[in-house]
Amino acid sequence: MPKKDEKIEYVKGGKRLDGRKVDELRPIKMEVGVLPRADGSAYIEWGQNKIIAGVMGPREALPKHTQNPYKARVSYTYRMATFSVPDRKNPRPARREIEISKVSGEALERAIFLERFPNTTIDVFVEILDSNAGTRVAALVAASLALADAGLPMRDLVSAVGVGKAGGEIILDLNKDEEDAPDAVDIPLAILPRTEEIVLLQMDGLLTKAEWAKSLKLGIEGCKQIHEMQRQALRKKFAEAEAKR
Amino acid sequence: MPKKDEKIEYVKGGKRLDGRKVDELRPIKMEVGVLPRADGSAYIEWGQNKIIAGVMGPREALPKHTQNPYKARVSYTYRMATFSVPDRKNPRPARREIEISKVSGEALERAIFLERFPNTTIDVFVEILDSNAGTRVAALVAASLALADAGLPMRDLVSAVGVGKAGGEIILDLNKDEEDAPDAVDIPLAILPRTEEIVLLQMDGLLTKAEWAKSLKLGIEGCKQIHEMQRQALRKKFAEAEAKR
Amino acid sequence: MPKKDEKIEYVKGGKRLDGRKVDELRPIKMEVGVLPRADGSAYIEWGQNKIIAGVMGPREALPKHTQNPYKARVSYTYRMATFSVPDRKNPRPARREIEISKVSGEALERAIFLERFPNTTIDVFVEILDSNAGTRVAALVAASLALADAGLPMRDLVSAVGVGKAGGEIILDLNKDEEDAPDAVDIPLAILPRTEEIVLLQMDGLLTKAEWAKSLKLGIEGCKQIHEMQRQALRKKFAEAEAKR
Amino acid sequence: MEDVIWNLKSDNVISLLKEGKRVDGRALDEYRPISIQKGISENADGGARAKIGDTEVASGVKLIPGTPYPDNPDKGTISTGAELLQFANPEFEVGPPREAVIELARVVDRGIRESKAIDFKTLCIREGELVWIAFIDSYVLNDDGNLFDAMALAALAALNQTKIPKLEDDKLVKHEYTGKLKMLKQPLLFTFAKIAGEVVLDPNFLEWKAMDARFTCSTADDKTLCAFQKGESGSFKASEIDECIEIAFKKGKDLRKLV
Amino acid sequence: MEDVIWNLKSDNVISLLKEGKRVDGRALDEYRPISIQKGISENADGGARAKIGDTEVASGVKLIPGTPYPDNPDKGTISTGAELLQFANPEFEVGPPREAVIELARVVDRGIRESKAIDFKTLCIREGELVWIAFIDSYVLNDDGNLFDAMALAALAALNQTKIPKLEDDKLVKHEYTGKLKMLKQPLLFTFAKIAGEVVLDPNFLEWKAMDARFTCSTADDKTLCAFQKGESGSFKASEIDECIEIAFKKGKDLRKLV
Amino acid sequence: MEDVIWNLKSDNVISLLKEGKRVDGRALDEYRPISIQKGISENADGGARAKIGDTEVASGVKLIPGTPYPDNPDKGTISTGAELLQFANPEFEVGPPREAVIELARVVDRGIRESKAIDFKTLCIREGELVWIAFIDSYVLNDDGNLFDAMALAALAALNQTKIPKLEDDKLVKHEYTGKLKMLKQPLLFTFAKIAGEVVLDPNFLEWKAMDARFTCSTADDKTLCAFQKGESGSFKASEIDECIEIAFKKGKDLRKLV
Repeated sequence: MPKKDEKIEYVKGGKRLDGRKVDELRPIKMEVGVLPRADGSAYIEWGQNKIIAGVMGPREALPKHTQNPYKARVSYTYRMATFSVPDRKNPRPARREIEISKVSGEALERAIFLERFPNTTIDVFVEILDSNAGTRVAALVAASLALADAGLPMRDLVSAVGVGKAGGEIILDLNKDEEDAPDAVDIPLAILPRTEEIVLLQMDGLLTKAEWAKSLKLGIEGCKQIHEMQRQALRKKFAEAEAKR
Repeated sequence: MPKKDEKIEYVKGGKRLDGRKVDELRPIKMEVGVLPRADGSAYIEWGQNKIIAGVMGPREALPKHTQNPYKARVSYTYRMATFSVPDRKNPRPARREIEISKVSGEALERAIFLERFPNTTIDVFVEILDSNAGTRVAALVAASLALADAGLPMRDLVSAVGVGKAGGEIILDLNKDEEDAPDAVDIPLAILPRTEEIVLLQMDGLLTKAEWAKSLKLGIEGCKQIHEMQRQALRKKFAEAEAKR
Repeated sequence: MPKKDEKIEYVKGGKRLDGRKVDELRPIKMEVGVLPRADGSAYIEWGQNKIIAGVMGPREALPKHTQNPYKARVSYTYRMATFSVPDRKNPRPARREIEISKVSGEALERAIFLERFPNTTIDVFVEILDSNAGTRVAALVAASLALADAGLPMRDLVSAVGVGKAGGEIILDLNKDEEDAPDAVDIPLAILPRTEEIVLLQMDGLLTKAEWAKSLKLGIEGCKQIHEMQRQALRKKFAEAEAKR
Repeated sequence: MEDVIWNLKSDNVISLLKEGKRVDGRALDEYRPISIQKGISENADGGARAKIGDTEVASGVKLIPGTPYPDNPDKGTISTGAELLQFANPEFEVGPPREAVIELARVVDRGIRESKAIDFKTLCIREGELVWIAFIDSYVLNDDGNLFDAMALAALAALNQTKIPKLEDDKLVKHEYTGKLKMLKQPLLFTFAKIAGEVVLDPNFLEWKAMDARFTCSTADDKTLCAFQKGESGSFKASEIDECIEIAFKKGKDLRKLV
Repeated sequence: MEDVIWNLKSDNVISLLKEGKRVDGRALDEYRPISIQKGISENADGGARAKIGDTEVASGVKLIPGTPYPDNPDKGTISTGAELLQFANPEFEVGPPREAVIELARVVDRGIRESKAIDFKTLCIREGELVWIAFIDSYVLNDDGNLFDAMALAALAALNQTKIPKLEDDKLVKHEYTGKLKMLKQPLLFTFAKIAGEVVLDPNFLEWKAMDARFTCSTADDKTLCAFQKGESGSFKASEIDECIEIAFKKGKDLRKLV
Repeated sequence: MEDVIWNLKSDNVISLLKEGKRVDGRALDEYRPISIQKGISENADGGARAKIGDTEVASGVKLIPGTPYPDNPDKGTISTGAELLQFANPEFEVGPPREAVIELARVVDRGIRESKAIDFKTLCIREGELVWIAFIDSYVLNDDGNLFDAMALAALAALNQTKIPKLEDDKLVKHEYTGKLKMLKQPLLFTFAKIAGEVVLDPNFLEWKAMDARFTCSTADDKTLCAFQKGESGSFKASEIDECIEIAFKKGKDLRKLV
């Protein structure tokens, strides 16, 4: 890990510290249908990140007063295993995890035809087993696959990626070293790829309007790459299921 | 702040350390109707104390098993802002706040015609923004105004004051320096002024029967001064409301 | 207390450190019917251990969703007073207390004709006032008496004892010094004496199969001694009750 | 349903009181029988069980070394806990109301603290660094009304026989003691219930359920008051408070002989 | 029942917006009246109340000495708390949803932290040993929508008048100060609601209930963005986000004069 | 309703067992297929996933420097946590029963601790001052019955590949290690269910729901017992316990080859 005050060139000769190009994703592996007891599930490895997602529902929302007679609600829980970070994480949910759970669940709601399942809850749970920057977007990608695996009718998949700035450069899919840059800006972004609607957007750090414009463009392209991988993972799953018949 | 062991004359030539007479209140300002969304509200400045009170209800008591078919229940919550005390207050409710909430709510119950609102709850909430001795009685005075502002039918207002001993003298409305006297006794007192019924009474410190008799007399006189100020504050509010019609 | 690393002979000339024989219980006193407001109760002194047990129920299980339409459930709570141990115990229930409560409640369930009381709960609560090894079995013995005192129809009493190893010897009813032996093994055991069914069995420490066989035999004999004392305590209570008529 | 039964029982308490009688036949200013049992736990530094009628409380004291408050570097302190065990009052199926137990603990605490029964300076081990904290924890075993006075009695009896543990290198040496905790006063609580206009001492459970208002008066000795607590939704007249104080002083003489 | 009423009210918000009008007559990019009151607590090191229309928040700052994080031995830090008082929104009978309050506090925190408005190195007392932690605690007094911007305003106003307490032997000397907290930037939040396809600035309570999606944009000064937060189950087009950013910069110039 | 379905399923489990058959065709003393995957997290000091049939648990170990207990100044220690993730058993809509998870963690803990698999003295960094605490945290990913044995397997596999982090000035140097954690024993759990009088090894989910009593036996090696735990409301005969112990020793030989 570079010291925060050191002068580092985060992009040199078109290459980043880990050898990637500015618009290049880390290696990604997706697998659909990994948990027998959940209604839908997926596993993702994205760089060092390792995440498992499960979906239960739609099922009756309880207690009763949480039921919405017009549509299903999505309850999203993002949790980090104690051993998934360099320092041991306290097992109690941190405020960071609670906020991420809230905005991620809201992002998924746009993708699902919730009005078809009044008074129900769709429970999405993601557990981070290993982490190195960008877990919330990777978790959202896995969760979206798990929803599709559960057979829920969806407007579109949710595709997500991190984008931002390090050492003055706008780059795709920052890793931990890049996130630790003194001028680092991190922008988690999630869209519905078909319409390019933005369903999750956060940002941390100092950014000009021009830098934002560049980041958004790069982010949307990244989401589309992710979307293609998601489709392949689902095709693979359904092909296997078909073969088993 | 005087050292606890120092010899201090708390009353000298008829004057207290802050210049008040033994039976003199600190400067007090009351305002009724300060919170648009509450059913009733009031703000009080009493010396350095700054307190805001809001009332919600009567409304259905929930969960159901807390309902009393014979009368409304009063739920009183006394809370201190973290920045309202010299040392930062832990945001979690302290045992002191819970006890004060209990006895203050019970004091208010006597003043309200609760039997007219079976199965309901009347929620009273007071937040201390700044403090310097005597917050529980100041809060009760503000809460009583907020109840009247909410239009609840009342037997009487609740008027309250602190009284007690410092440096051997029985004095009205102790401030923090006086409460820190080595022999200090603090007696929060609340009455219904019309009947002089005692609805709140606590005491801390060593006191003889004669001292208690003197304290009670002084306290009841203090409550009556407070009562007059409460009536003025309410008149002002209703005059303004009338003018707006 | 002997140092853990010291070489100690835990049994010497057939006698243990406190003078007992290997198969000898500490002094035990049982009293039935000690709490006027509980439905059944008992007090036990077992060596230094002092424990009070109370039973409430069968009564409607609440909240409703905890009701079992086929039988009563037993809710067992084992708690230690803060002053019952050498270091002050934190008043919050420890994980140890929660586990003991679970297995002890399960042990009692076998003894009661639960199917006669559908949808109800039988609440058993034991408080440890003083302790010195073997509190969970002593508590279970007291709880069993309290159940009988409450007049619950029972298959049998639950009788319990600790057995185990110290200094290479298999001994009955270990005290704290013996439990602190470097090679100590502690085996809490509870049976229904009539059928010798095992309803509680735990073990901690290294033990061979032969040692286990010896321990079990000694333990069952111990339980039967306890059972006789339980019967006497109940007879005494019922004789007194009869006399009062 | 249960409410209905309690209302009937309360009606009975009230109609008897109108004739000057209590449900259990006591005079209005009479305590139920009181007994105290000492030495309830060898692991406690002091302990006792107190009974007032069928109301029973067990109290234990543990002295633990700790750091003093910055503004009182030469003083130890006390910490007073209360718990109502589930079997003490089967009415509370999901536990007693938390605020009531907190009030109970705090009133007992103030009785001890404000009476200056313990000179907190004698609990100082090393100024600014190490002091004794006396944890006084009380468990209600059976609740037949008036937990306040019973808990104060049990706590005082426990304190009266509390020993000060031995320290070696600032760590407790188990089961060794250097002396006794010195008690300068014998503070007690006296609790009164106002029921349909009548004021009675030491309300039992039926009276407790029927009362409109409660007043507790703590005395440090035979002529000094040290704490008051008025509770519940009724009110007291000034003259009633004065009568309660008189009775508290009178009864205090008898009770102090017991602890 | 209540749902039905809210649906009717939301229908009204929407049908007016379709005609380009807001329920309270404002332009789509117009704030409600804003006012700030300073000095709300002498016990706070800094404090203020901010109102946006009827939405009102009180914020106070306390500087407390603490140990630095091992990886930032020469830096102090901030801790941002938020609470929605019960009377602020009587709808929440059993308290507001915890996640919503956590999100609120964290978005306000990021606005301050990420703007680098405070140079955390100036909060260092002794490297590796003692630093200032600025506790910024905000209480919502009245919730008429858009708590985000009102809390950011109150917090910034409180920080702008925060004094640094005096220390003696690493302990706080009460009511004495050595200087003022230095603010390098004036970070603010600007929150937009998307309702039936229209985007409005500073949604009031009716608009808040009717909105499909929410976007908050924090600016550090007149040309630098420092935090975004999109919320709720609706979505934004990229062009809508850009318009929000434009408006945020424009409005920032006026608001910064107030605090 | 759900109860009814489970009762029907349990009836099926029982009627098959009466004919000596299990619902999934296994012999009474047969394990489901077992597999172990190592290296599940680079941020963990050791980690593994274990599957028994469809039951799957992920365990990770973190070594953290801490202060030793006063009565064991030269010994480190372990802390064992367990969590049942929501998707592992959708039956538990509002989370699994807390006591069951605590029992699970404590039985796994005792298996490791009481077997003396780890010499806690080797976890001492500086006597009386600094020792290693090994946090072993396990997450149930899928619950198809018999979490005890699966969690013990995952935890042991994780410990077997745990590395000891490097310290500099008593602080962890990230991602650098000085050696491996030394395991002296290979403790495992063997869990049996008693169903309608029959005892089966490694109950699957259907059997778990149908069982009257449970017995878990932990062996430290091929001839030493190190922990027992009897659970649920049924009972065991002494002879049944002895048979379980025999089977545990027999199966242990195979399982120890896997981890």
